[in-house]
Amino acid sequence: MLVASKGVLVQCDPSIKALIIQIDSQSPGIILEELDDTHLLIQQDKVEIVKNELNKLLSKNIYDPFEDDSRM
Amino acid sequence: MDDSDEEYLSGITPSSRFSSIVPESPRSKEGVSTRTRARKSGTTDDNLKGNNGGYSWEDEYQRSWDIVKDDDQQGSFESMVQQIIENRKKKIMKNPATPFQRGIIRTLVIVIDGSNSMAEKDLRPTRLTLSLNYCIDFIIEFFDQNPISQLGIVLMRNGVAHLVSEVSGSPQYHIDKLRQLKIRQHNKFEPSGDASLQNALEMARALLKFNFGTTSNNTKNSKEVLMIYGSLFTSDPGDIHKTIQSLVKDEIKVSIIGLSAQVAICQEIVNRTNHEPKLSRSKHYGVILNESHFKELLMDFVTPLALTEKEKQEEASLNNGVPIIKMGFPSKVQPIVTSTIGNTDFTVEFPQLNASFPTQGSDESKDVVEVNTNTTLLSSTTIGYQCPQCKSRVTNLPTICPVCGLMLILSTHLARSYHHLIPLAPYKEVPIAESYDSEYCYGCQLKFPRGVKPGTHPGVLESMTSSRYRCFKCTNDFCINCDVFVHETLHNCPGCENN
Amino acid sequence: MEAISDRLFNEHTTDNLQDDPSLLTIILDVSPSGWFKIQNVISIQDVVKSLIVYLNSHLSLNNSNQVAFLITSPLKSKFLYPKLDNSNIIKDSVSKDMYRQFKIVDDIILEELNQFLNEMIDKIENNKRSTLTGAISLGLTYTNRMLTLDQSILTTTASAMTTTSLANSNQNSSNITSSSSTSMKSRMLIISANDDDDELTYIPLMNCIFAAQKMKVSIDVAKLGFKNSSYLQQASDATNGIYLHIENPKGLIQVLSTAFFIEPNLRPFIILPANSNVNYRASCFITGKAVDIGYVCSVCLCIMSKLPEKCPACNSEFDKKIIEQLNRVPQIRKKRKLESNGNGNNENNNN
Amino acid sequence: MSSNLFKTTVNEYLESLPKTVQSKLYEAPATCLSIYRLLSPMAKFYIMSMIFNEKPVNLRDLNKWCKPSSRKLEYEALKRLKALHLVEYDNKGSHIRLHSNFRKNFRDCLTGTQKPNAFGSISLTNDKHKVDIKFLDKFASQKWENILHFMVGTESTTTPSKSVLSLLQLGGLMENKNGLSITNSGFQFLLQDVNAQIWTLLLQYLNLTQDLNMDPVDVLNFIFILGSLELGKSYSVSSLSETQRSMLADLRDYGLVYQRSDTSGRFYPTRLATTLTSDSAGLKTPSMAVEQALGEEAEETAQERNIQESIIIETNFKVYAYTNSPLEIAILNLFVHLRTRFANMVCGQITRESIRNALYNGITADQIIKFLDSHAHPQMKLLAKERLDKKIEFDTSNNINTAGGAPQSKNENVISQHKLEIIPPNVLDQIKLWQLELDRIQTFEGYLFKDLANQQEYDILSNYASELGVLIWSDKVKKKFFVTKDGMSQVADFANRKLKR
Repeated sequence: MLVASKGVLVQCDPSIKALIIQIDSQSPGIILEELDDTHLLIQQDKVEIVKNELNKLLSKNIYDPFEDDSRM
Repeated sequence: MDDSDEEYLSGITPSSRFSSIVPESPRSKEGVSTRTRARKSGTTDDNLKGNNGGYSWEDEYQRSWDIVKDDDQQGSFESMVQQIIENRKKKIMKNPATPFQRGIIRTLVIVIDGSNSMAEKDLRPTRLTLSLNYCIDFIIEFFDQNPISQLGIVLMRNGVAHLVSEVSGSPQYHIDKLRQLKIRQHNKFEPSGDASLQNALEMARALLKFNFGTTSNNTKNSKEVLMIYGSLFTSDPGDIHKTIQSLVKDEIKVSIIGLSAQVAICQEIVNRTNHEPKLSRSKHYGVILNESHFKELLMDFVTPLALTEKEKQEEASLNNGVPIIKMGFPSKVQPIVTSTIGNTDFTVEFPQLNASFPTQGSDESKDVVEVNTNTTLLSSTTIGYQCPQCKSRVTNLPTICPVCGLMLILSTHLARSYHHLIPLAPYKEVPIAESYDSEYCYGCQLKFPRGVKPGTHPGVLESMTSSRYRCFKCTNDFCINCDVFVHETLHNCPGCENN
Repeated sequence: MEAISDRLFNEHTTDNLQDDPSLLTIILDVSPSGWFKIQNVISIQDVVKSLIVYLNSHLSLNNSNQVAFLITSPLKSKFLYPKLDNSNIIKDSVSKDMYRQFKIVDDIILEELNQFLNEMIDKIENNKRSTLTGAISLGLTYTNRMLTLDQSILTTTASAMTTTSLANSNQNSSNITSSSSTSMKSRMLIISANDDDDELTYIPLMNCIFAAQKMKVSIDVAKLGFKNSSYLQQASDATNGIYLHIENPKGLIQVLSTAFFIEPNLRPFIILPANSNVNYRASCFITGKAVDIGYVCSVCLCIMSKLPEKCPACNSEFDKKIIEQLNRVPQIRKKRKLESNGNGNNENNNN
Repeated sequence: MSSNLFKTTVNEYLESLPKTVQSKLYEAPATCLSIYRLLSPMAKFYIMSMIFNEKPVNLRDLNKWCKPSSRKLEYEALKRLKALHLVEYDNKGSHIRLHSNFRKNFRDCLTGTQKPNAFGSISLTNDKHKVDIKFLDKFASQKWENILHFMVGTESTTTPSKSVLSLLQLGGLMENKNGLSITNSGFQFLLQDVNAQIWTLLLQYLNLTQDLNMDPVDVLNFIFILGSLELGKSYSVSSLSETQRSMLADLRDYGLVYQRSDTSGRFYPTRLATTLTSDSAGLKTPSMAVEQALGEEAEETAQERNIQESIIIETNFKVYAYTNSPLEIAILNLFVHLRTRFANMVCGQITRESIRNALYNGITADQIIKFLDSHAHPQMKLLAKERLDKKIEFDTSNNINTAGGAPQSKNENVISQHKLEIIPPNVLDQIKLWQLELDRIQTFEGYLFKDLANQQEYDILSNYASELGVLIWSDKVKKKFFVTKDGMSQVADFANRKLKR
């Protein structure tokens, strides 16, 4: 029987997908379905949470070459 | 290789690598006698000399933008640029106005070097990639100018010759093959091994003999080989001079573009097959200076070769005249009919015969380039053409009707070369004057600049050129842009057409 | 390796269609003979009325849309719009009742057309060939200027700076489009009632077709009158244009505003009215008649309907053997009959 | 890009109007013309094909025009037309026809048979105090800039009129804490091009008119008429309605029209007004070509433009701006990390953080790039131009055939390659990269279809969805696909119809 389930499709590269899975493992109930390497289906109301978490994770390892420079 | 640099251009001097395979013959003895440097610079290398009397490579390198001297920058810089642009456009147009007699049905085999030397990166990204790219451009251009000619491609690799594409008249087929080759140039068909001139030429000869022409024993059409050669030597299984002999016998003309340095055997092949004096530097053999020169040399082969004097005489003496071909001009039919019955659209597809890419019996050489069997050509938008003689349908033109053997061609194909037949006379620049008769360009209605008194406004564009170019047949004035457009693209004078 | 020099971002990644301005060139063939034949059906006046509305609708599509209007007759071809010296007309055409952009164009065209027709009545001679190719050539040179040259000026010379800033001499956040990639598109519409195909000059027409092909200008053809014109059919077919033979031109405006209203940027998305059967006939160099099986000189590729001794274009003599071969009439029927009887004739045929 | 932006906002506004208001709008030919111009090419084509057709058109006939691959365009065009109530469906939904008012008026507009003065009436008498285009341009820019300067709080700007102030507040561009101050969306506003800015304000103005008991139809009509007027001509006030007359004063405050005094019987539209409905101002419009033919005076105006083009960007992301205008500095501060300030210049650095901040504030990379492009120092432009000239020169000498014989596909490339690159390409790319970095994930709301019975079912449904352009993701093997929220109902309907059989 045909089923249409509501959700938000997330398109991202595999590395980001791995991060989202990590986020999901810490606070479960975000991911509804893993579709393929670059697509995920997630809960509609969790999108913002994912984005925020992702930003936190990503900015942990950013090197800013101008940082030292600007202190002069 | 142990010769000094200056010597590499001398026509016949055998390089040490070649001496092993060039047998002693009267010719090469002559070559020895020309070895003295004094003699050489007196004869062959005169045209290499630059303005200062020295060799051109001793001159300071002139960049195109260095020519602009911005001594007084305000305003005149722009007019200078303008003038340079105009000059360039004038240079572009060098269409000969006298009708040439050309052997227009050409059969050409392109031989591409795929040996080790083609992996060199002196041409970006590599010699082979660039050659393939240029070849694709060349093929488009070639069929544009030579609509009913045919072409085949051979690759020299690992000492043998591979067939890339059969001799055929469909540009798309060749381009597809070259693209496939390009895609696989890093895994399966990376440049490797040595090049063999003999093998390649023999294969080209076989292709030309087998595929030649549509009417039998017709000797007046041109058979050509165009070779892009990056190596400096050849490793052949037999005597290459025998191959040259048979090429001459079969009246196959070979042209070579060298990518690294001039090679004696190439010069010899070219001179012998084109019936040129033994020591002369022929225009059929060019060694590239840079990428743009490469392209220039390649594109020179697009225009049909003019018949040599000797051939013209032969023709006159033989008195059997030129062949004439019977051709059909098919009408286009749309085999798809969409009809609406009730609520659903039906698409009716009529069965059709696909007579494209005739391979003329020979197998596709699958080891070199794989054939894409999944022909997307046959999508629902396929159009067909109907042979006017037997009403059978084909999908690709030009081709030979598979049923009645009539050569089928679109009239637009033939007409592509008509501007060679009736070249348009060049326009002449109107001399600078104080006032002119014409105020607007006849073609594009552009307003011409007004005339100025000579000498009164130095540095202004108006005092350098009148910007008017006149057709002497209809005495209408055109602007430079229309002049270029009319001669390069349109090949019609709008003024003359209106009378 | 090759991709290394490519820019990371391309401006036009979106595949949705753009609303680029376009140039419409209309060529109206007023050759008297053709219009005379269909005088009971429609007159030039009626067609021009429709065309004017058609022009207006083209102008209404986009503020920057352009039109050009050419007229062709056996006498000569001429630009009606743009008119070279139009200052006096513009100054006094202050109109109360019409959008001014339309008004200017319409007024100029009507005035010039009347003038031209009057001129033509005086000077018309018989036996002159159509100058349609001249009109197409003119249209193409004009198109060339609008399409490529104005654009290249925009990028190469300093005038680019001034012309673009003209548009928005507003200072602060000015330069709405200084180097924007808006580009003109162009198409051409030929309206002809001329039934006689052979009046067209073949080679120049072919040259025009190729030029249009290269410039990606579609040539649309609205053919009035009684017969299809195979050359004009070829022209539109080769340039991805639309060819319609309008036998009943009463509702011309409806046809113009649907089938001939497909802008160049819409063409990839719309099913064009089909040219189901195009006759790619060529013109014989000797007789000027259209042929579908002909003989072609292998030196210069000129097409002939009969077999002469010498090529009419390049003057080279033909191979007599081949001429002989071609002149022979196939006798296949006979051969089959004879096969049962004997094989005397059979040998002959096989030679 | 920007033109599309204002088109969509205007379109959205028009769509949101109630049907009665819309049909009243269609009574003015000028409005019909302007609305028509704002539509997508496909929609324009459909309208044109119906305008001279007396009978309703079968929807199926319209469908036939469209290639199956471009169903999406058709779907969008018809959706828009429906939202604007430009087309009406009959009861069965199988036939379609144009809104009768629109059809009549637009047709009149094309054939030139509409009632007089639909496009404003030029005053025929000579003006004693005639003003030229130069003056109008100056007037318009002075007025408009005053507003912008006020927004960033430049000293010594005269406070704009009350109506402007309330408009700015209403639009959320400025807020009244203690004294007016600019908001984030205000900064965004500053980065837009003039046309978009004016439309933003005008749309706010339209909202305001409803409170002032002005007829929005009248107001909109007048705005659209302004867009079709001609620069440098004077128009008489007498033909305007009461509402429109009262608008004149406001429009004067924005610099859209010039009127010598409140009681003057004539007004001049400025360039701000006449370009309202045109998008590609870069190309010569017919009327501009006419101007050029009439005299080269326009060129002088171009010369006179003052030097607010003052920004230099180096390849190492350093920015120098020769300006002391608070407006520019404030804008720069949005996305540049400013370091030092001198009497006549500021310098700063573009950093990841500074760009990210701007992006967080809703400014897009394109806006930043556009701003830098248009404010680049003349020296930078000169350099860019020279580089381009050299490149073209080189390319042409490279390939002699570009003038004519080149194959078609290549011509396009050549044109697109030759573009003026004012900002160093590495900076440009980096800014775009930084924007991309922010959206490493793309999200789409919608529905996942799964557990389809068989391959055929999957094929039918997913093909239908992709034709509509609502299919985002599909997997043939797993037999699942994802459609957008908008397309859900359509696909579900289709599924019900197809699968019930």
